[in-house]
Amino acid sequence: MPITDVYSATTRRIEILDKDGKVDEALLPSELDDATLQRALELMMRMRAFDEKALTMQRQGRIGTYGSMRGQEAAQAGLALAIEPDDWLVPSIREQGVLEACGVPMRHWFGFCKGDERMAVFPGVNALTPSIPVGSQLLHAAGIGMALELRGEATAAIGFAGDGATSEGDFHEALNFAGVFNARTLFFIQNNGWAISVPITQQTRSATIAQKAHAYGIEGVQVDGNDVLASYVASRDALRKVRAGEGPVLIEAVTYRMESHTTADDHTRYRSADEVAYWAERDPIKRMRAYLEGRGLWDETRHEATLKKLGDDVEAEVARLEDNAPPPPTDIFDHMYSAMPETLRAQRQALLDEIAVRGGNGANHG
Amino acid sequence: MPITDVYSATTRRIEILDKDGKVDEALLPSELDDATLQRALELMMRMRAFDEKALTMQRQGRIGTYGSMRGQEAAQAGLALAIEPDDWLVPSIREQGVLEACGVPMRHWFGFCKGDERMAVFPGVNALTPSIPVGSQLLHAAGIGMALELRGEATAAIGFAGDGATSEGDFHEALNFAGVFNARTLFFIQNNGWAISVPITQQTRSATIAQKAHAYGIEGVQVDGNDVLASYVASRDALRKVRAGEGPVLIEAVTYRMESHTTADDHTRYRSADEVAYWAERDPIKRMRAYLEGRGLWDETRHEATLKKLGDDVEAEVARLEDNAPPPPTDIFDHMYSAMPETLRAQRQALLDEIAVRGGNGANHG
Amino acid sequence: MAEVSAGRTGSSAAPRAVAEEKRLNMVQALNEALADEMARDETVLVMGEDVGPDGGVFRVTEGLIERFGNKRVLDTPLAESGIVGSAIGLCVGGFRPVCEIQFMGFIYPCLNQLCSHAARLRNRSRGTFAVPMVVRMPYGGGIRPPEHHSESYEAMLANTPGLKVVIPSDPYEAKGLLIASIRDDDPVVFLEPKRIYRAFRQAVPTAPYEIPLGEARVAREGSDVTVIAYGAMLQVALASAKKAEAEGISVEVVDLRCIVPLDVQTFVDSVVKTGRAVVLHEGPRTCGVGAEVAAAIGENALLSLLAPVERVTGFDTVFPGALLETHYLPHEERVLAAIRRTIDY
Amino acid sequence: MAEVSAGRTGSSAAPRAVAEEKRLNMVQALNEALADEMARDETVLVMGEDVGPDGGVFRVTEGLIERFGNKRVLDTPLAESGIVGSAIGLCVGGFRPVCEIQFMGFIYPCLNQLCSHAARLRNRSRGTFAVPMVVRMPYGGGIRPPEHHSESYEAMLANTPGLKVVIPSDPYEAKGLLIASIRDDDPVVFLEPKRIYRAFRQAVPTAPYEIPLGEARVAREGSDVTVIAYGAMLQVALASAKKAEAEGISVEVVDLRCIVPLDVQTFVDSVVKTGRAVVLHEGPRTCGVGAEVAAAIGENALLSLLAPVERVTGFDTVFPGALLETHYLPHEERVLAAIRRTIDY
Ligand SMILES: Cc1ncc(C[n+]2csc(CCOP(=O)(O)OP(=O)(O)O)c2C)c(N)n1
Ligand SMILES: Cc1ncc(C[n+]2csc(CCOP(=O)(O)OP(=O)(O)O)c2C)c(N)n1
Ligand SMILES: [Mg+2]
Ligand SMILES: [Mg+2]
Repeated sequence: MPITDVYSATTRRIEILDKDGKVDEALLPSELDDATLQRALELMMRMRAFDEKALTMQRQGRIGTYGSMRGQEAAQAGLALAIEPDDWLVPSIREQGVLEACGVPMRHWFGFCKGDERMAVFPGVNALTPSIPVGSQLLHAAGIGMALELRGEATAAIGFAGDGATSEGDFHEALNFAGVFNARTLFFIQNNGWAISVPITQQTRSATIAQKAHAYGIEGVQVDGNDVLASYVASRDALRKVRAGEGPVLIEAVTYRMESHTTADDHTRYRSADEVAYWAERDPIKRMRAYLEGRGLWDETRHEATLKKLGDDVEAEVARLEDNAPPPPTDIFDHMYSAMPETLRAQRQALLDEIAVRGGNGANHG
Repeated sequence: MPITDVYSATTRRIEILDKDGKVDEALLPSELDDATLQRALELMMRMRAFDEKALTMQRQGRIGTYGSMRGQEAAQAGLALAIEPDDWLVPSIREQGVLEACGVPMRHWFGFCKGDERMAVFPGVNALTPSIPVGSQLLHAAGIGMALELRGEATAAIGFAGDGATSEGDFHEALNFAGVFNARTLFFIQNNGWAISVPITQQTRSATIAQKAHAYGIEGVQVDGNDVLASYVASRDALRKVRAGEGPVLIEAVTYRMESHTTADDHTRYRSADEVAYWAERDPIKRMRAYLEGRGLWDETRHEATLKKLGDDVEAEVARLEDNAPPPPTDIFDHMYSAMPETLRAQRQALLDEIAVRGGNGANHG
Repeated sequence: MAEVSAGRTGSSAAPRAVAEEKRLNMVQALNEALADEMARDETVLVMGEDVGPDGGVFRVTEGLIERFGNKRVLDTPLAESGIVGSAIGLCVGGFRPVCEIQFMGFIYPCLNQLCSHAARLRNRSRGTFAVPMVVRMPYGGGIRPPEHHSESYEAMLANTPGLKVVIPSDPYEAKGLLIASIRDDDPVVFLEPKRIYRAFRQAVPTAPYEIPLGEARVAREGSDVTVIAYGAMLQVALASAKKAEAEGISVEVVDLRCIVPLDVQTFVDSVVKTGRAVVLHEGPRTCGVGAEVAAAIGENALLSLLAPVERVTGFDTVFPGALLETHYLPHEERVLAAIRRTIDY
Repeated sequence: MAEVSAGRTGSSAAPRAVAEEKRLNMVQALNEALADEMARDETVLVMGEDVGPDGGVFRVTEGLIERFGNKRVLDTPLAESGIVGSAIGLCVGGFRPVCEIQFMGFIYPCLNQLCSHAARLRNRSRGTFAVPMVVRMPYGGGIRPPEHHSESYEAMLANTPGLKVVIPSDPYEAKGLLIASIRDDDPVVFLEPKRIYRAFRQAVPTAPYEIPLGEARVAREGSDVTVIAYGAMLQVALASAKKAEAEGISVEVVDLRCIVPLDVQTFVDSVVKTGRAVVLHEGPRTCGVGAEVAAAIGENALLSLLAPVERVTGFDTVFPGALLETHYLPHEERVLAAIRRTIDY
């Protein structure tokens, strides 16, 4: 047989909850009891409340550049429902939602956006600091997954990235290392259609991101990223497999970035209002609410009460954020090395001397 | 349809000439007339003759480190038969065969292995200098292919790499760029089973390299790389497509590195004699000779005559190589910039002064 | 070439030629340089992340894709090695790409292509292949952004033979130096001080002009001490010089313009005259450009030195988050203190 | 710790402690250091290209996979960013990886992971996460290999805050410095002068010992001029010193051992004593380590200087092909000429 098929493969897409709130009952996981379904919606509403507050605060100059996650709540909440406390999270810069759902107080994210480096450390979870060089963090997730595999721990490392990040060499090396070393790693890619101003169609010629898994001999699956149930099911299955040491998995959650890339960006320069409107109709919160209302698990009263409570929670976080004293200038030096080298100590002292001469209390010079 | 296939694909493998010299007649291209078939064998024998000479010369200290291509002649000769004079070649360090077949005098390759940088420029072909940082050259091939596409030239850029190189981030970025910009580029990967001491099974978890094309939405095909006819057919089809601007192609030629990685390596440290013997049976020259003998296109007399002629050609090249005067020391400086900066001119002068003090003629100090 | 002969070339502070001028900020001056060169030479391409309809995150490429089309302005995938590596291929294929890297903090992924290939291809091929590429990028601090958006990595590039490293200090310089860089047949890394992208406007000739690469300039004359700076720090140097004047100290300011080729003569001549030197940059101190300048002064003007060369630089730390940025960045007071130390020595 | 107290620590040239010793070359000393640490601490891993059954292309990891198994010695895919990036994850996951990069010429692909992450994670996380990683690699010239196999890029690493950069100059140093590097809680780039991997043997204690990072040593005492060197160049410095002695010039030689942390005090003390300095390295001159050393001498010992600090370094060129290598590499005659210039000034 001189012309043979040496490889053949398919890539699946999972959808459970459609844009109008109708569910494919056959696929609805039985473990999702009423309370959990309600929690799924609440998690998403909570993400949105914090997101809206962050946008406001940025406009008021109370935090710095902020990247909104509006539109991506289902992808992140669905995953969060499948995460175990020991799992490792390796975020990039749009994973505030999943961190929040895992219990990270959002003042930490806000503080990170203020440029307060003390706050980029997340209490109560196994999470790395957010990684800004696009794609690079996926190798850390691969490495943590290798560590878990070497020790045989039934835990997963979850590496996050966007569609644009899949173009970086590190995406490739991370998935390849994970494959070769059977890392206990889930690569969770939120394909929100855009990398700043570059649409996914100019980012890669492949029809999906999920199919990139074929290059590494690992499993890849696509989900409707605006469907919290699909995201949950795909994440649950993937994490089970990953934790059992049965190989890394790539999930592509197809979603949409409703806002500009960050508050420094203006998305109207490069994309159409029609496109944004198309996705607004597919809003993850709206459809889940419709579904729950149809099942009698949600109503206007409950909705308002939830919003009220969220508003209070958000304000409480902001208050705690703004109570923080600014970091001391010496913070620049004090965490560079396990023990401070002499040359650095001299530089630190010079700064302190300079501040003293200014009659300073450490405040900025102007 | 909540679980759907969003992607499905297969990867083909082409074999025409089997290890015993039997051909699948249905696949034998009609344009391969008797003379061309004979030429295919001659090209491979020529590669081997030069390769053997290089190994000898290295042992004698007449050239430096040398990487043998023994075993990979069919992959390279098959491709060479499909290359047009305008096509661009972007080699790594094991493509001496294809360069030779395209008319590059082998003293250039030998000179390159001597560390004579003047010789790493290849006359008579559109070829870049060999690239040593593994994988990096594939981006140059992508870029040349982008240039050809931008100008609409019916020419191909051919980027070469080994199996190990497919792990580098640049492999990924090159194929992705080529896909997005519809570069007129053929990526020709010789999977010779080993990257120094690392076998392909530890290099990637994917079953083939050809299937990595799925990650980029481009065509990928595998060939028996020890089958000169399969390599030719796959290359011909791919190059036609590439030159016509119908998209980049990835070819994986599955072959075997019969010798150590380079003369600095000892392959017995990490692989079995059995494995080498297995592949010796699949020798590309042996099988083509058997096929041509079966068709009455080759016999012992012709074989001996060919070997004799090759021996003469090889010696003539070596003689011309060794006639070369060594490069002048100023060669270190003279090609760094289009115009020499003052600081560099001073360094150059300092070297000349130093040589003059030594009473020197530019010979090394010791 | 029908061009104005540019005013402030070389180390002379010659009066600017009278020609049609517009008041532009640095972003506009750079944009004009790109547009002029693209219009003049159709092999000039612009490529990078978000350089198309978005016009670059700082708008330096604004309007170019509309004017020159998407075969001259390439929005690339998000991959810096891909950008520079494919641009090398484009050079071999006959183009002169001007690549944008979104921030200097993101150059590491392209360093293999930049340093192992772009910087070397001419030498490796004994002059057969040139790499007439410009790699533009915003660098340096001052805008309080997140991590990796404020870095100054010029020293590492200066330690890489085969590259040129150009850093303009005002809009006029920016246009002339960028045009010269695009026309240069070697790979040029062009660092744009983002902090002064829009800080002020300046009269800039509308016609194209070149400022030759490798010629520093005396940006201010003085007699007691020489401050050597470049990029955004030049403005800090000039402001410090003014303050010093009030204290009776006459400061000469040298704008290096290029780190490679480094015009040693101009700053050495100045130090021979003044006897004192302060070198100023944002990047970390150890093995920074300040070390090279100080070493070159020591080699060429030791006997003229009345005080040690002072280095006012970034600390040997990560560039800090927004809340501590002003402590990190060299500022007027810090430069002034160094000037005083050279006087009081 | 039941260890010999190592002989030549710090800047003192104290006699070596009497202990069990073997005569080892540098490859053997490094191999012993790796084996000792792997045996002592099971979180220590070795990873890289060809470090398994092949034992590394220079055989530094020979025998380790046989002894510790393939869960402690990881032959990785051919991807330098992958090696260092996944090693960061392994650190977070509780391991102490010792990565091998096959040649320093191939570090560019891993610089983003090394400089943007390994060097910064402690600072970024305010001490929550450490990166106790060693990245070993052969560096420098002298073996006439193909392009990219002879580079000395240490200056660029020294300009990167958060890394330590360690370079041993003989087998004894190699073992003690590598053990200290492995035990260090910060990311250490460990540069191995491949030219002297097997050049000579030396008595090396069989028991593990640490040479503290950040302490230079006086490798030879002298009174007329100080030569500051490291790695393979230390042997060149010592040989030049001997030749100078024959001419009546007494040369002190300082072995930096670490580029970061840089022990300024030790070489400044020496220059204050001798009044003259030559700094010696293989890497390119501009913004090289020599610039930093010369600048530091100028800052701290200006009034002691009887002559400009001489820099004997690689040229600002690509490291040439085998046929021209000896012209490029600093050699005894060149160092001697520089020594004479400082005397004749
Ligand atoms: C290596 C690197 N290059 C460029 C940037 C600038 N940048 C930040 S986010 C971004 C786009 C990321 O797109 P994507 O991966 O799709 O994630 P999204 O922002 O859509 O969540 C770019 C180009 C960066 N941070 N790092
Ligand atoms: C970036 C980089 N890393 C490491 C090396 C050292 N090296 C040279 S060839 C090689 C193996 C290459 O394997 P493969 O790609 O399969 O090509 P082959 O040698 O088998 O033809 C390695 C590791 C290199 N040249 N460049
Ligand atoms: Mg995106
Ligand atoms: Mg191979």
